[in-house]
Amino acid sequence: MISLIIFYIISALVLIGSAGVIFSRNIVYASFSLLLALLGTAGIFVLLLAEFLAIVQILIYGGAVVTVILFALMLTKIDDFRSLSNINYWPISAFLTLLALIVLIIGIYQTKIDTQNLGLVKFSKFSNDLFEYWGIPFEIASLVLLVALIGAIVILKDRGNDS
Amino acid sequence: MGINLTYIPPIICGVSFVLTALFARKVPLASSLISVFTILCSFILFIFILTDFLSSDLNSIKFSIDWIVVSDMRITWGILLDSLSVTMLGLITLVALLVQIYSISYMKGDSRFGWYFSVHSLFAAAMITVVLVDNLILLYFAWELVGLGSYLLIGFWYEKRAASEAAKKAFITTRIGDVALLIGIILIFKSTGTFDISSIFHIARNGGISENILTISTFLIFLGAMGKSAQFPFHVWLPDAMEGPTPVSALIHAATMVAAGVYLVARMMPLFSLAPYVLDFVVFIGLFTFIFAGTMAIVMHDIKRVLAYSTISHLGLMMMSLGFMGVASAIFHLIVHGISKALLFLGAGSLMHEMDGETDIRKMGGLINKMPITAITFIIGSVSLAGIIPLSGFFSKDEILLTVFEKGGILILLPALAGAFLSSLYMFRLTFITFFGSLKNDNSKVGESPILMTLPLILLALLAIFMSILLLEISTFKGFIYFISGHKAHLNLLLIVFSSILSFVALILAWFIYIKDSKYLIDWYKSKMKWNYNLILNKYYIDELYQYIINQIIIRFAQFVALFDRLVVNDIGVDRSSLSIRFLGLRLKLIQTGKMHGYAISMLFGFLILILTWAIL
Amino acid sequence: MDLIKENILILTILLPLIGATLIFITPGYLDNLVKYIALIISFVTFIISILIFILYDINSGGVQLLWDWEWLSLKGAWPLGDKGITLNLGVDGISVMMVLLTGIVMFTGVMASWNIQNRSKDFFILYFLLLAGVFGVFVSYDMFFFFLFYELSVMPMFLLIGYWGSSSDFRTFSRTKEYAAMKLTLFLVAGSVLIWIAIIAIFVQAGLGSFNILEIQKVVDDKFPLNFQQINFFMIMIGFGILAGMWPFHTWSPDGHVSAPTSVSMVHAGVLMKLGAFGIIRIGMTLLPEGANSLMPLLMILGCINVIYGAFSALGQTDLKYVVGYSSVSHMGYVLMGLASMELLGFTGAVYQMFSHGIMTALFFLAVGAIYHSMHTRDTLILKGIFKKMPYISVFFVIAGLTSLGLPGLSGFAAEILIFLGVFKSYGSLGILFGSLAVIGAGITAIYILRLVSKVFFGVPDENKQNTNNNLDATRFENTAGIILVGLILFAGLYPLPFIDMITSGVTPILSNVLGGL
Amino acid sequence: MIDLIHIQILSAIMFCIGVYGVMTRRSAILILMCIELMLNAVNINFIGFAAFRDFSESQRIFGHVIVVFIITIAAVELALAIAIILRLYKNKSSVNIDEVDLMKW
Repeated sequence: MISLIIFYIISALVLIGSAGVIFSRNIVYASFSLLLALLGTAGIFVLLLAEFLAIVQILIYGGAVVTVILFALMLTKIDDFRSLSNINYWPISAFLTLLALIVLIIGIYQTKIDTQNLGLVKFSKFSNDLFEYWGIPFEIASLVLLVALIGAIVILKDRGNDS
Repeated sequence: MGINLTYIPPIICGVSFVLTALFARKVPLASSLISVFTILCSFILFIFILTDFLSSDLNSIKFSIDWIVVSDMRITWGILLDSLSVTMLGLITLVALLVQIYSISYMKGDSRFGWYFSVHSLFAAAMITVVLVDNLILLYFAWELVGLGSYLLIGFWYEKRAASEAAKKAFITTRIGDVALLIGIILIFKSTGTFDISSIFHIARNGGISENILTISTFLIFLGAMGKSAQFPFHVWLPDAMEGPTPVSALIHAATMVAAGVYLVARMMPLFSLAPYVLDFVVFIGLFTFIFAGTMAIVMHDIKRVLAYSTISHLGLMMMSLGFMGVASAIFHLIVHGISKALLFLGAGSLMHEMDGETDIRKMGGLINKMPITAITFIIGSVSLAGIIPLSGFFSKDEILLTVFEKGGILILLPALAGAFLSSLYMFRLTFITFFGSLKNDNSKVGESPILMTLPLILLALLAIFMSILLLEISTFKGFIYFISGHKAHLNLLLIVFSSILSFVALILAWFIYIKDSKYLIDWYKSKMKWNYNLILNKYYIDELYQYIINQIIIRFAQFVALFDRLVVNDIGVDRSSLSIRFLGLRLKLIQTGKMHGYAISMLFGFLILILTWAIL
Repeated sequence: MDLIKENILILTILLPLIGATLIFITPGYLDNLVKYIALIISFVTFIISILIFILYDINSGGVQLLWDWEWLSLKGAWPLGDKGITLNLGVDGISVMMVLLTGIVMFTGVMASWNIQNRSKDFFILYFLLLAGVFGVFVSYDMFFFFLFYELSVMPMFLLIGYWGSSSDFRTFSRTKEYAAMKLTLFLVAGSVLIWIAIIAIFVQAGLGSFNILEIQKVVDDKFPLNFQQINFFMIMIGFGILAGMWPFHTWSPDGHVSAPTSVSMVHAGVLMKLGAFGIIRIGMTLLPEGANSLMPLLMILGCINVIYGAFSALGQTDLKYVVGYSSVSHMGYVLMGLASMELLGFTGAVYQMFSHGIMTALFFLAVGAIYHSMHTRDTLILKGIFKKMPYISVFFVIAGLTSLGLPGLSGFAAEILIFLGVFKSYGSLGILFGSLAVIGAGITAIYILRLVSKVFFGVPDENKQNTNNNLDATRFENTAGIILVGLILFAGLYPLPFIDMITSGVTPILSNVLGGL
Repeated sequence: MIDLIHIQILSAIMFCIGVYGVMTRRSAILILMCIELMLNAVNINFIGFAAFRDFSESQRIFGHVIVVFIITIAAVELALAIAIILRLYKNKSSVNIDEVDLMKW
């Protein structure tokens, strides 16, 4: 019961954060709302007994991602943010999104699984699997990271007289 | 031993064709000798076959090699030997032999001397096969090859526009008949399941073929025969075919290929006899052609064309006889006519050979002194064809007239007699204009042809005189009519007298007009009946009509189809539809606005539609 | 010997590929070396194709010389089974004939392309790829590879026509080689889309997890309902029909012939169009017998239109290659009619016609190519008296022409007569109508061929209008090729029995399969 | 106790918010943030399923593993996207996504 209350609180935080991202008129506020939503997600992870991933979430999202986004904000002009905020055909978007939400929720209710049987995934098992069974995809993922790194550098590198 | 060697003549002629075609260019003379040698062998074999055939009771022999076998359908090469095929074999080998000997001299110095003889071999092989084969499909096989031989020989001097056009015309015209023939043959196959001639007859006699099919298929077969025998609507190719070398005309367009149509009808007579309407049609076509071609023969100035129309006319006579189921008289006339007409053509060739290829009879005259042998043999031939007693032509024509009289009555006989009168008239006209009268100055240096050419003439002339013996009963031989049809010939004295009188009237008339030069009759005819004269001189404008049909209708239609294919099927059907896709692309690409939000919205929209569709289904 | 016998079928595919590789590693400036390699490889392939003909045992029939290779067989991972995609090779009587035909056309085609100067190396690489595909189609018994090889044989065509072809200007319109190549490729790809759909449908419906035709054939009765068969046979019929030049999807073919270089025309008309009819037999009639049975009247009508329409179109053309191109359309109509007759005679005739027409049209294009090469025009209104200048080539053309008008003694007659008989026997009295139309089509063929021969080959050459400095007759190689083809035409026409036996052994089981669905 | 359906609905709402943001926001950086939101919604869903015992162990581990990969890929995507945005800003001196329509017809 307590966990449910905590869950509702955290969910509210997450949703407020998310809403902040899309409704905020100030981009800095928006990025901090994102931080809130991401940290909330980490909280949900904890509630669902996935501590390791919660830590990862905080480290990568809360730390790296938001930082990077803030850097990006700093490197670009945000004076004309007002004109960048919302566009005039938002009602269509809102309608479609609502429809999608309804569809999703109906779908969720139709495929409902009644369970409250929370359980832990053993970290040792998880790490064993990750490095044995999923070893090759894991390595590939690291390769992708490397490629992305190089790619980002290449994209941002000034190419001589190219302007 | 003769009969068992029947398959040899076509084979050796075929081999001779292959050999001579391969080496014709290098050693032309050798190729001519090979060709003559093989046809000579064939002729000698014919004599053995004939003696054997006469002395044995054998009606037909079977000898089979598979050509195509598909499960239960077999097409086999086999030989059907009866009196009809033996007779035809004799005519073909004899005329071919004489014509080839003649050609050695006639064609001397031609650049394609060797090729000429190889085609002759091909033709001989095909023609012999036509008369010997026991199977309708293979008969068609050889039948077409005969057409090919004729095509190659008519178009022998292909540099001449007229020759190549004539060859094309001959092939296409006969081909139209052949299309009908093939359909007829296959129709018979459809209802009997066999191509074997004797089995077909057996089935037909037992009522195995329905009447409609029988009528249609015999009609179609007769169309094929009409094409090859140049009967009325298909007659146009034969006069044009005179563009070929003259010995070719003697062989192909007098004695053999044009006789194939008559042979075919005679061969299929058991089927025709079950289809009375078709027989009536045969009579009608034969009679009409007999008179129709006779009128044209009277006015032509080209010696070979006169002979060509005469050939058409006589073929009509044979067809008429066949229409009355007078197979024996038709075949007898076929032989006599073949020999006489070959003689006439060779004589004409001899004239042309000495006169640098001149064929216009108005430039000839009085040649009897310059070329006595040619002239005399020619006169014998024409008198025989004109039906003067006692030459063989008289007997054969009379036999047909008798058949006509007996089966068709006086109503048919009268026009037939008119045709016979015409036939005598033009033969005498030709003879008188060419050999009598005054000698033209240009022709003063003309001399007799070489021995190789006159020898066949003499032989043929002798035959033309003495062939009538065949009709008579001599010891065990009961006469030709008996040989073919099993009942004896008989003569009707009244008819003999009457037709003889007619022939003599024609002789006298021609003598008055062309020798005595009493132009009165001709001038009267030419002035009063100018339209008629022009009509006949222009061959009743039938060539023009056909030309018009081909040029204005068939070719136009083909051009229309070609244009339709390009403009409608291709340009509209294919190119336009590809253009419309391109046009659609031009319009549809505007959806690609480059605005990310639009993409995002449409993506979500599409996602929703997919989900909803899935949910509804 | 046994080693060769076991692997002979894969050799037919590998040899052209080896040839392509060998030519690929030969320097391009050694033009003659390239051509001699091509000649030797194609000769060996020709010999192999004859060997297949000899090795096939007619008496036992069926599919022989089987060879297979598991190309992709992932146990378990494959969604519908564990057999996967295998390369199954095998021949029956029909494929033996087609392989023989391909061998002949390939060999003679190399000889006919001796005068290609421009990037001959690339030309022969593509040419061999094309033929590897064609051989592959004829010998594979696996639908996946059937389709793969089919596409392999279509694609090089685009480059061969687009690069080595020739554009032509006519009085009222023009056809560029790019247009022709594009049209050909798009048409054939459109056809292969339909084919691929049908193949996948058959694969899924059979539920064996295998593309093997022989295995699917066993479950045809259980798994394929009539409705399914009709829909898929229709797609197969149209898809392969496009390749066979079926009306109204034929326009790619004359344009393609006109633009293609000589040897490509030979292969194109001689072999490639046969792939269409072969596909209808191998996939359509074998795997969808009931569908075939019910849709055959449609094919008969289309074939009949092909015959008459093609013949009239050919009569209306003024370009030699167009005439020959439309005559191919007309003759493929006979093949379709023969197939549609559902009679042993007609079916056998159709396959024999495929063989006969392949040789004949190769000879046609050989002659036309040589004429174009020395006269620089193909306009029948200008050309005159070629016989005098190019006797050998003219003889080749005339013989091909006589074959196409169905002259007895040449291969065309033997094939056409069987088709006529089959068509006449089928469909009761309607068969008489169709058969008569077919015979009349042969008559029209005679008209256009003879008109052409008389106009173009006979007469005296017109010195003013055509380039006379260059009056080359056939080269040594063209002569050899022509003589081989003429010899085959004569042999196939005079003594068709061995070929007919071969075809009958292949055709009988397929036909009884189709008729069994009645 | 927490029910699976709670997690799912939270995830769905969060995802839809992200979608709405992507569709309405003009700034490239904000769109990027919204994409991060959507990815997180997905992560929550995965972890949610992995947290309940009704599924086999390997399936649950798979849920965790996939989240690890998603986070990795999110990082990759972010790095590249930020690089592209900065390059865009250098060229156009704006991060307005509407001004970037070079890929239209």
